[in-house]
Amino acid sequence: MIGKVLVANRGEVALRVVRACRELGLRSVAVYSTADADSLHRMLADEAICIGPPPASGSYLNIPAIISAAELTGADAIHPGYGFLAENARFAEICERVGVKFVGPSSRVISMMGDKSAARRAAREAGVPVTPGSEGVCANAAEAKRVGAEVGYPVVVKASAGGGGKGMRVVEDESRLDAAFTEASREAGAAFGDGSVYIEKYLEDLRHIEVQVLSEAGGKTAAFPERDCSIQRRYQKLLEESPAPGLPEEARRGMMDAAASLVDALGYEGAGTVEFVYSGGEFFFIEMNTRLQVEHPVTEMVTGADLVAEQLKIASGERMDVPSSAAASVGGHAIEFRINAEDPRRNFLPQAGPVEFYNPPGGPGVRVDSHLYAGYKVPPHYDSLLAKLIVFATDREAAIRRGLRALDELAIAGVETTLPLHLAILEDEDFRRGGVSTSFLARRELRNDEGLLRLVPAGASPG
Amino acid sequence: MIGKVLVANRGEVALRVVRACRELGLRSVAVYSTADADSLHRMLADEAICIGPPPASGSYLNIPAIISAAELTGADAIHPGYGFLAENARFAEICERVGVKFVGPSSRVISMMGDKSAARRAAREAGVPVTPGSEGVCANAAEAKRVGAEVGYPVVVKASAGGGGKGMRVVEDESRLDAAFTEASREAGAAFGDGSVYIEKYLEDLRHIEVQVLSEAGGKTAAFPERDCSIQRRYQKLLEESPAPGLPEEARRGMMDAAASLVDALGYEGAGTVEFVYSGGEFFFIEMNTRLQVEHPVTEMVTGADLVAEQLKIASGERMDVPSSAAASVGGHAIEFRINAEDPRRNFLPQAGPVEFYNPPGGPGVRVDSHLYAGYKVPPHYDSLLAKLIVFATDREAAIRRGLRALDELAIAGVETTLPLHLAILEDEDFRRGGVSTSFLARRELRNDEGLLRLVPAGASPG
Amino acid sequence: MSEARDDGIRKDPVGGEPSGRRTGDPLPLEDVGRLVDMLRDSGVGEIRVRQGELEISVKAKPEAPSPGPPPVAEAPSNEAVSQLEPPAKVDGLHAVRSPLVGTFYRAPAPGEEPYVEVGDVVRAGQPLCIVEAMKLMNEIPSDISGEVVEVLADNAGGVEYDQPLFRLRPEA
Amino acid sequence: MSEARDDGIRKDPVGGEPSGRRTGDPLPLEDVGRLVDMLRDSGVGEIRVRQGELEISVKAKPEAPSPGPPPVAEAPSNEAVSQLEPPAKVDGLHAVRSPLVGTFYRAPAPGEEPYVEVGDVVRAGQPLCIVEAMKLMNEIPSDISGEVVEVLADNAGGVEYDQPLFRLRPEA
Repeated sequence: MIGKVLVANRGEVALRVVRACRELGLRSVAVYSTADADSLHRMLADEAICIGPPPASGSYLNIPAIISAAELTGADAIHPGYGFLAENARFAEICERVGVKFVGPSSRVISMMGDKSAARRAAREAGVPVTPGSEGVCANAAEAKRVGAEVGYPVVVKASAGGGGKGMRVVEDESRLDAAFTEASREAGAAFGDGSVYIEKYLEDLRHIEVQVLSEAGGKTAAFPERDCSIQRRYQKLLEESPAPGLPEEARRGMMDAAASLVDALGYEGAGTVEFVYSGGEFFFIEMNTRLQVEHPVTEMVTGADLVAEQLKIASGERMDVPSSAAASVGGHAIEFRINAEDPRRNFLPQAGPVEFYNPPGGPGVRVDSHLYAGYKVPPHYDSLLAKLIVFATDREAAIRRGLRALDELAIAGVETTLPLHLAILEDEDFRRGGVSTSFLARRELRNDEGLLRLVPAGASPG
Repeated sequence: MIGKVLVANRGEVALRVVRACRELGLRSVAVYSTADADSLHRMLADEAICIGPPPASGSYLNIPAIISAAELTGADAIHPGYGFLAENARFAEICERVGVKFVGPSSRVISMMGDKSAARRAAREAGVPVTPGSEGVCANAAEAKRVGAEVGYPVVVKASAGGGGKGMRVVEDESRLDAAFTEASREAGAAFGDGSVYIEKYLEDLRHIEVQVLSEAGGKTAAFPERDCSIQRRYQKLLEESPAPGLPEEARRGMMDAAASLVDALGYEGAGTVEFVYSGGEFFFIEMNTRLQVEHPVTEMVTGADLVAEQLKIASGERMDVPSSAAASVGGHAIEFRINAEDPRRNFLPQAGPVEFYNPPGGPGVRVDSHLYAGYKVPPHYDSLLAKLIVFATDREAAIRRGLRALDELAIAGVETTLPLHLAILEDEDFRRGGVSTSFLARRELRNDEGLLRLVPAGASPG
Repeated sequence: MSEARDDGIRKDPVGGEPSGRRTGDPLPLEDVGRLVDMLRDSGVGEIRVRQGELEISVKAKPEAPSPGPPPVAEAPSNEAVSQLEPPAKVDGLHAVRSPLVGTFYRAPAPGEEPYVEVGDVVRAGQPLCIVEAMKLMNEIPSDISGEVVEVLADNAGGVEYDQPLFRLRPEA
Repeated sequence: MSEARDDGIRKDPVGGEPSGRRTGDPLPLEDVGRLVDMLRDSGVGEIRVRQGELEISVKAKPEAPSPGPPPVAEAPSNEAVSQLEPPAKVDGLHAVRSPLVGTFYRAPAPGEEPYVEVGDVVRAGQPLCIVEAMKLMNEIPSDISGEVVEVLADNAGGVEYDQPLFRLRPEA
């Protein structure tokens, strides 16, 4: 049983956790940097404690400060949200050692899934298909070549400690493997302090499809209907939906079963996401995120589950309130739009400063998760996510229409946002047909069209 | 087929209709008074036209102005919302005559249901139980006495043209009937220009339970699971929920079937609500509202239906998208809180003026229908409804906890609202047990308790 | 819309019988009462109804000129029917605004001369135009005396409530 | 919390072995490196670690006094752990603020004398108190020279980052 939860995060996800705590009757403690003194998560939590200066290294990534805040306030659990310390095995381990419940899996599991080659091995051992490639880390370019010859080109060299595209190289043929191996390894070493790389077959025209799981660690496991997160810009997800348009039922069941098998094999506790690539009717494991994800509301909208409440129940040693294995969809369709403080007209330049006017959309089938309010100042120190708009309707076409309506209502003045990009995506014919690949945005350019943005094929002549 | 809809209303309901139009691909026309020049319904509609000065008589009740606006903008349908002209048979008739589709039933049905004694007769003829009482209007006190003797005292004298408690008198025994009859008749004559009254048995400890219907006028009819609207202050609903706590399944089916029978018998078109009193396991028809209701989102949340979209589809001659007879509940519980610009600490004094800060709640299971924004000026001319907060969760207890959470997040600075009253209601033990009668609020007093409001038994000594 | 002047709708607001009245008929006092109500509720200056030999005209009491135009809010960025509203006073000019929503006519009837032209000097209370709403021809009087400088609305076009119709240079 | 000074956690942030070090062991340069990082990231003035015979102390470079306190936002109406923050300067007084969240101790160790008392005159850089976080004792130096006028935090109580701990009258 836990009674008081420290939320080791900021922004909309901190609010999300504070809301779940309040609804479960748990007390919540917000931590905040001096840049976030006026933030809603501070104002809406039961208690709040300032933990450091604006740079995240001194506040939201400052483990001693967060542990101290938990001790001072008597919090018996810490919810890490996403980002910051959410997948930091050392933080989870320290929580374990000071006797504060870390809301998430064990440090051992976080550590294993954080090592991408170890995660591939674990998936393979659990009978989950993984992209053809090396068994684990490739010791040298010669070993990489052997694997390349085996799986066929193109291949991709990836950092084992990696993520976000760093330490990653696509290799078209063997002649370029030596150089790519060296570069990727050096980049990985610089970025993650670990130069280990591994090789995978490079799949083209793939879709990013992921399965949300919840597990009681040895008890019940639930895998939820999938989310399609193929709309990405530079490996950053922008728009997510559930269910994945046009996905055959067999593939859906396959991914849900695979995710559940992996989770059971790991002795996983809490919420997590098993990510797959889906290409040509086949799916392959790519990695597992051992935390809540930004796009979790999409799953909540189509299944009625409250994933954060379930995380807290599991952490508290209670039984979760979702049907064992595969929660049933309520038969609708949900889409999430990430409204980031980035200017899509100026190469996604990050924005900061006061939000002079804010009108979140309302009405049926609309959910807004945001820490914005009129007068809020967007600090320049953190992630650019300002708001998540999630729409739900009976089918995908209705959800798109509702999305257009809600995006049209949403007004944020003072900073530029990705809102017009979402409108452009919803107007795109390929998107409306559904089932586009992760190269959707890369293959298009943004064109200004009388104040609105339009997507046009990359390299097209000005319209 | 309709293509452009004039919304003959303001505030949150005008927004509701504008949203539905946009999602259906219909163009919308807002009409507004000069007091509403800065209103969201004006800003979010496709077109907007100023129809008159602030007093409703010159603008939102100004039939020539609204019809002219429809003609000028080429609107081929008018949605009346609720209030104002929504149950004005003459307005519906004028729409019929100028060839603009009135979104609602025929003027004949509006007229019949507007005459309470005629409505009772229609219900009885459709086999719907009505409260024991006179067959129709009572010609004189002698006839009233005959009915009183038949059904037993107490009885209530009601205005046939009435509503909102005007021209209504509860009579404890026959000796007081003469005076009450005369007073009620005079009051009704003054208020409605029609002194006709009728007699009903007065039921105590009753609950107000109503059934939402949708009908294609001769085609399919759907009756939805009931709403419990027993939390009222002076006959004004304040909080509504669905399903009704503790209602036996038999009573639910009975009311739904009765509502469907009446609607079929009337040849009803569009959305409407059949209102019942429920007392001692029995239910009786009281009246029918021939329009959309303020509390319609409660039904939308538990069934997934979009009632306004269905209204527009029916008006357009399309088939509605809900299962015939009794749409199934998705098995959750929804509660609506009406946030009115009234000060519960000063006898519900109406409030007007600028809203300096506004923070609508967000997160899972929360819907807000409101025309508020930070900086909006609440005009003194109209209804006090500022926002409807609707929460949805898997069961009533979870919905109440979510309601407490969301009400706590909702911030409106500048005008006092009924928000603290809702918090007090949710903390009330009887309310939490569920199934309270319409006298719930009348039997309680509001007590200030360190800035918060509490409900205490009426006449209790100061705590 | 003006070609449909004698359809069924026209009589509804005035409640009269459809066909020709004669001199000996009782006076339609109920109709007059309704017109009086409508005039009061709508804030217009005058309502005139002609039907066969019947003609009813109801005019508002001349009021003291209002101290200023009602406040005009910033126009939001939607496609309103009306043009952007110019400020009420520019260079000392005065705007005469429409007291109702309807169709703007510069002349009493098709083919007739406009009530006023640019350059005309008008007296307060003198009719400037008609705004038709639901087949009722509402004569709009000038609320000041002065010279007509500009006609702001298009003949036979729609006008909103409170929309400026004319610009006048007030009498010195 | 201070009684748990030698549990397992204490060594984690410095990465040392659990048991007694001796003079002949190689210098724990990695630990020192981590403390340097910690000092820099946390903004504290000094970190001292004692473990058996090992003692590491890391101090920040003396800085020019900061031009002013960081802006303090209006306190929202929630139950914060801290007291309402008094303005940084009242009557020309200067507030020394906590550079980290932790537990405030006025003395170097239980039973010892407080670092300073009201009325003491201190030099810039002189330790005023300890703020303990995760079993690390962080000495907080005064950032100005002056007289201690008030102690604002309770001994052995929690303090937030940036919370005022002392009020000093700056040296003239």
